[in-house]
Amino acid sequence: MSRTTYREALRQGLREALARDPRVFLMGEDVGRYGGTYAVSKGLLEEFGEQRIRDTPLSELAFVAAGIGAALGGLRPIVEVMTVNFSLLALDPLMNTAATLRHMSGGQFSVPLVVRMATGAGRQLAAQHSHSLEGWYAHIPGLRILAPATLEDARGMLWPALQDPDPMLLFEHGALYNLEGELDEREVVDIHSARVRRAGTDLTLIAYGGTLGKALSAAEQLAGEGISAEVLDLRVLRPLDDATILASVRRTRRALVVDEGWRSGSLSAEIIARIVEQAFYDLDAPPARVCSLEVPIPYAKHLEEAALPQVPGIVAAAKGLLG
Amino acid sequence: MSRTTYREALRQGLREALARDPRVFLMGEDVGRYGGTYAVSKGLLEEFGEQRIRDTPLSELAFVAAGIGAALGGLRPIVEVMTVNFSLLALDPLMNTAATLRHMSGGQFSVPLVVRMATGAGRQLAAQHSHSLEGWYAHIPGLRILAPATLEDARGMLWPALQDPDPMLLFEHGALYNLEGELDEREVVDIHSARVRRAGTDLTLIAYGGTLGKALSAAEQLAGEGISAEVLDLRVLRPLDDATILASVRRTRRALVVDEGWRSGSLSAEIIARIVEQAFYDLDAPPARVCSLEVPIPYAKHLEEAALPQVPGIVAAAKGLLG
Amino acid sequence: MIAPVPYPQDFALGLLHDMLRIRRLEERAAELYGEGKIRGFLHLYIGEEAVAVGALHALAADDAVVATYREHGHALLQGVPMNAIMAEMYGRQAGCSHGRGGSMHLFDARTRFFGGNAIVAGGLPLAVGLALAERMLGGNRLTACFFGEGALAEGAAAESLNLAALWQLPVLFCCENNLYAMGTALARSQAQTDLCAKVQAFGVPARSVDGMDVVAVHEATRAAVEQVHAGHCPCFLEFRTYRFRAHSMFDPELYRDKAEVEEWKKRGPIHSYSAQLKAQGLLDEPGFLALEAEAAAEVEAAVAFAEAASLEPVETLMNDVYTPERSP
Amino acid sequence: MIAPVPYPQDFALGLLHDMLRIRRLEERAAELYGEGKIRGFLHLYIGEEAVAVGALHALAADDAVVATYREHGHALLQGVPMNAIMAEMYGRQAGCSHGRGGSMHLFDARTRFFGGNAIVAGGLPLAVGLALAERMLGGNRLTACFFGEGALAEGAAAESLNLAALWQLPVLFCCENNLYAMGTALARSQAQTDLCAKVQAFGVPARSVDGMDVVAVHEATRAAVEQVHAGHCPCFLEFRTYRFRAHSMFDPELYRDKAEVEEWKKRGPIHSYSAQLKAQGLLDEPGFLALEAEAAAEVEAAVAFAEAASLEPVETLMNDVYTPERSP
Ligand SMILES: Cc1ncc(C[n+]2csc(CCOP(=O)(O)OP(=O)(O)O)c2C)c(N)n1
Ligand SMILES: Cc1ncc(C[n+]2csc(CCOP(=O)(O)OP(=O)(O)O)c2C)c(N)n1
Ligand SMILES: [Mg+2]
Ligand SMILES: [Mg+2]
Repeated sequence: MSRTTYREALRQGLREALARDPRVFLMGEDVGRYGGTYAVSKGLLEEFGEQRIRDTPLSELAFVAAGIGAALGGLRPIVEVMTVNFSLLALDPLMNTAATLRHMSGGQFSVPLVVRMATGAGRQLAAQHSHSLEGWYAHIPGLRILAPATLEDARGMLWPALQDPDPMLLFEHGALYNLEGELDEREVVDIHSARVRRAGTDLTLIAYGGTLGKALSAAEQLAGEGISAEVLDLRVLRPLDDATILASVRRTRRALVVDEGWRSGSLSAEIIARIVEQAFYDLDAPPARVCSLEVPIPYAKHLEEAALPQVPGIVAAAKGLLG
Repeated sequence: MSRTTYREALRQGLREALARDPRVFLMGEDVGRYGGTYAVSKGLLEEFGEQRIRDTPLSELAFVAAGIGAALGGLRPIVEVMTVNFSLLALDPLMNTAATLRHMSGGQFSVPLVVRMATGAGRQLAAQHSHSLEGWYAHIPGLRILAPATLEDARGMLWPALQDPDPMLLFEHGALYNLEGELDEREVVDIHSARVRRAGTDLTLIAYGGTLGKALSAAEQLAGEGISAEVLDLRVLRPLDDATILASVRRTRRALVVDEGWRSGSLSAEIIARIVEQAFYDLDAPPARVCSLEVPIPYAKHLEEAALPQVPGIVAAAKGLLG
Repeated sequence: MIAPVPYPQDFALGLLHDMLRIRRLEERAAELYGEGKIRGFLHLYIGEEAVAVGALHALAADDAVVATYREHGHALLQGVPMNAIMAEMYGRQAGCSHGRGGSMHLFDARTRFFGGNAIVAGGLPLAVGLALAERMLGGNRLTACFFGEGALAEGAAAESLNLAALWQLPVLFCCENNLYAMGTALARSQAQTDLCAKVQAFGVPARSVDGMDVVAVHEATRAAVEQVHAGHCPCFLEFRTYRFRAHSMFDPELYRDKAEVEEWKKRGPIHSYSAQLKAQGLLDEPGFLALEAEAAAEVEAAVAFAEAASLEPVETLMNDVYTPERSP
Repeated sequence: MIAPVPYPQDFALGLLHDMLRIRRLEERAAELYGEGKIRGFLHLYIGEEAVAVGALHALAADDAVVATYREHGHALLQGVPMNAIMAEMYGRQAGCSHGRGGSMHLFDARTRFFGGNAIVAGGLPLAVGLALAERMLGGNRLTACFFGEGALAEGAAAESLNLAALWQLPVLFCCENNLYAMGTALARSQAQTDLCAKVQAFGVPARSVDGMDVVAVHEATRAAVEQVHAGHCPCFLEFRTYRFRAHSMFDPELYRDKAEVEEWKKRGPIHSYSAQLKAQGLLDEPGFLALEAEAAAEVEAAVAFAEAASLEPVETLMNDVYTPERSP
């Protein structure tokens, strides 16, 4: 165990991957000389040199697509798209090439690419810098989507992601970079399963990434009121770990999804649909969700807070499910 | 009533709008000299001239964003993105500007823009030309999403869309262009409501765009087996017309969504979630869905057919709901 | 050696005063950021004031302006009241975007200030569209679009330059080449560092200007405006400038030498222009201090205004995602 | 007047034969499309054969190739068996993409043929990445990327040219300028119609070549390949060519004159090259007919192969969305 932050855990994961496999390199805007917009890659340029810590021009489409090409050419690229907001510029190569190439080539070409990006709101960055689109990306077959919410996952998801032959999007929640805690170095991190982060019996709170902490706080508060909430961390948004989700919901018979995505068409809808499809008759109440309001995230603090899932809202929704 | 095709009905809608409002113009790749990739705009260049039927370079991002600018500047642009597959190149201006501008400017700027695009599979165009992303776009607050499935809507949705001050995406299903039938010129077309296209009592088939015809065929077949299926045409994918959807489902107590989007995270999930949230205790069975398989759409005919929702699958799922 | 300032005293001092207004506004904003009154991202224009001031004084009042996240100066010069700008950074209802936009998203319909865009290069195609509308509607107003040199690596910029040239649209592309895009120096991001050469190859007339010299900026922009009007074409100006501060409030500035910054500061636009005015006898020290005091007073009034301004009620949060229907 | 073909007879006839193979393959494909055996989009290269043939014969066997949806010729010349190409267009399991790709998505890992890309300009940044990998892994193979002149209006192209020049990557950009992007003539889509001038401004050496002359194409490509290797830089070639057929099988060709097409057909690459060979005594009519017959026979064999080939079982549909896990 060692005291560290989410940011440092991410950096540790990067450093380990770069040290372990010479085919691994990191490229993106300002990953090198600037030290990473969120300081995740700080120091890596000095340690690994400019071939492997590669600053790119402002050209999201081209450097993401070049990452695909580099993966085809035998490297193991980690492409940093500064934030998910700018990844919209690279959606064509992500969906039309990375996600399709293996299938449309009849299985000839895999794309072992990892794309990292910051996601989420909560820092008053306003409408163009606050999207939570990881659940939306989870719609795309051919991609795998990861959302580390803990220090262990921040450090440990990268290496298995690089071992996987298929394209992987790794979403780091911007509000978590300063999260501090004890990192358990022995924890074995997989990139397939959801995890129960707190056991409970009365309902299941399903969260991931930026909402896990809020769900855990809500569970704590509910416990104070005699309600035992289980908290599930999805970790992997595509493919979803149905088995773990359903096992929990079948046990608690009630589910509340906490999702920072805009409500309509968010991942929460998919999870509710799956629960209903597979466990309708085990439910004591309709599954519910707490999501972001359907509004471009505003700058003003009080408005931003009102737009995002918050602990009181989760607590209230949980009680609503039970009462 | 007059005999026509979906393509011609679309063209009629365009012609009427261009004739009625001098601020309206059409721009996009090959809308002019070529006559439109799918011949929708054929003849309009000759009729309205090259200022108003404007061929663009291959620059999806810029001409969609220029459409936004032109709307701000006082015009009523209709931008044709040849197919939804290429609209991925324009996602940044669509989500980061068109959808956000009004809210983030504190209500100062509306974006009266209509973006038309062909969507869907079924013509052996393979992985990069077969996306059905209209349901995915419906996640984005600030946009309105239309999916005409009938001749009346093909002709009639454009004008109210142009009257609306907010950005509107209009998805034309590629497999419908040759659809032939009688166009009822008196039908009043709104862009707010879902419509019951066939009344029924045993279950509700919820469809839109390219899946409406399949749902109607399935209903026909089910009728032959003594099952009365109501068929709902969503028409507007954002905002969804909850009232009409729920009224039907509350009546039939069973719902099956037929959605050409990839299953996970498709619009079908959102509809199921809403039904469950609002009518859980009125249901006699868990809502179900028939979607596209989660695979990049393959070229070979038998594989493509297997990947898409088809009538037998709808019929079987409907019976599953009842049995 | 230095050519004399070719303007009447009023106008000449007005340029200085406007540079001071931007400078003071932003220095105060930086302080307020430290105090937690302003949040989110805050990008300062300090060092680059001659560009916005010289350029915007060459535009007509009803020309449209499209800017970036580093746009306090452009908003101010386009006529957005300082009170509304400060209130916006405070997230207040009286802000020019009702507190919904913040520093990166200043908007003002009245003065045709179209933002405030936090997507690098996002403004260029928007400006093309505004100019297209103007052309098609038979108007004569141009659209000025400001962006950094880093933006020229984006595909959006290339597509926009081509469209503007192809359709011969009245766009004035104003590139603020401050040598860095965050921490990435121009030579590390673009193989072609001669930006005018790059842009000319798209068919857009281009000229490079000393962006630290407000007179040079103003003269070049006036000429470019004329060219846009007379030639019915777009025009591109590269303003060579430098930002004295960090990219944003989070930037540790690891990527450049303090010495380089100091070297550029010697050429500070306010400093050198006021020296020029003094040498010419158009300004004396008391006059300078009076202008400074006036700017400072305006800023303090704006702070007071923002402090007193109320918050947008939370109930209005969902307003304006869509345009409210007009009552019939 | 015409310079003599500077090659030994074998090689000289090989070029002709390869052009004939592409021509026959595609003429037959068009027929099969009419019969409904081939479906989806089918883009013919007829008229442009000198480009793929001349260029690909200048590459090393292990150089990588990235192409477009108009790529039958490139696939064939890179060494993809005609049988596998035809079977792919038939949607059969024996197709080079197991019938999943069709005409627009020919792929072949063995010959480093990276497709077959139906997104205009989508291949350019992919090629940049392949070249980056090659450079970083210390290899010496180059990546040739084919695309049309229309693609140069895409932001993706601009970004890719810049990246390749900035990082000095071994990419050979091969622009097939056939004057039209679907129905849009170059001058209606790009303000700068001198493509080499545009590209050079990005810092990429560029040269324009008569794409109807297989010898000119071959020589220019050889020189460019040398430049890429020696100069450790990308290179751009503009091949001026023309497509004799419609853009795709749906194109009514409203946008160009029949007369223009006829004019270009007079310069047909097979026609003029075989005349040249005959004038030089390297070919006689029986020899020409024999080559034609050989190509026709290869095509007929491919058709027979495709007709006999089986369909991919529907049960495998979901395979290869993800890579199957290796058994340990
Ligand atoms: C599309 C996009 N990519 C990345 C960013 C993050 N970012 C904000 S400003 C900036 C640097 C832009 O540099 P430049 O265009 O030179 O303008 P400057 O900030 O120097 O004025 C970057 C990378 C962004 N906002 N948008
Ligand atoms: C991004 C994108 N936009 C539009 C299309 C539709 N489209 C296919 S080919 C083509 C024309 C391309 O012209 P050019 O690059 O000159 O190549 P050519 O077909 O002439 O060989 C268009 C517009 C597409 N496939 N991809
Ligand atoms: Mg800069
Ligand atoms: Mg072409």
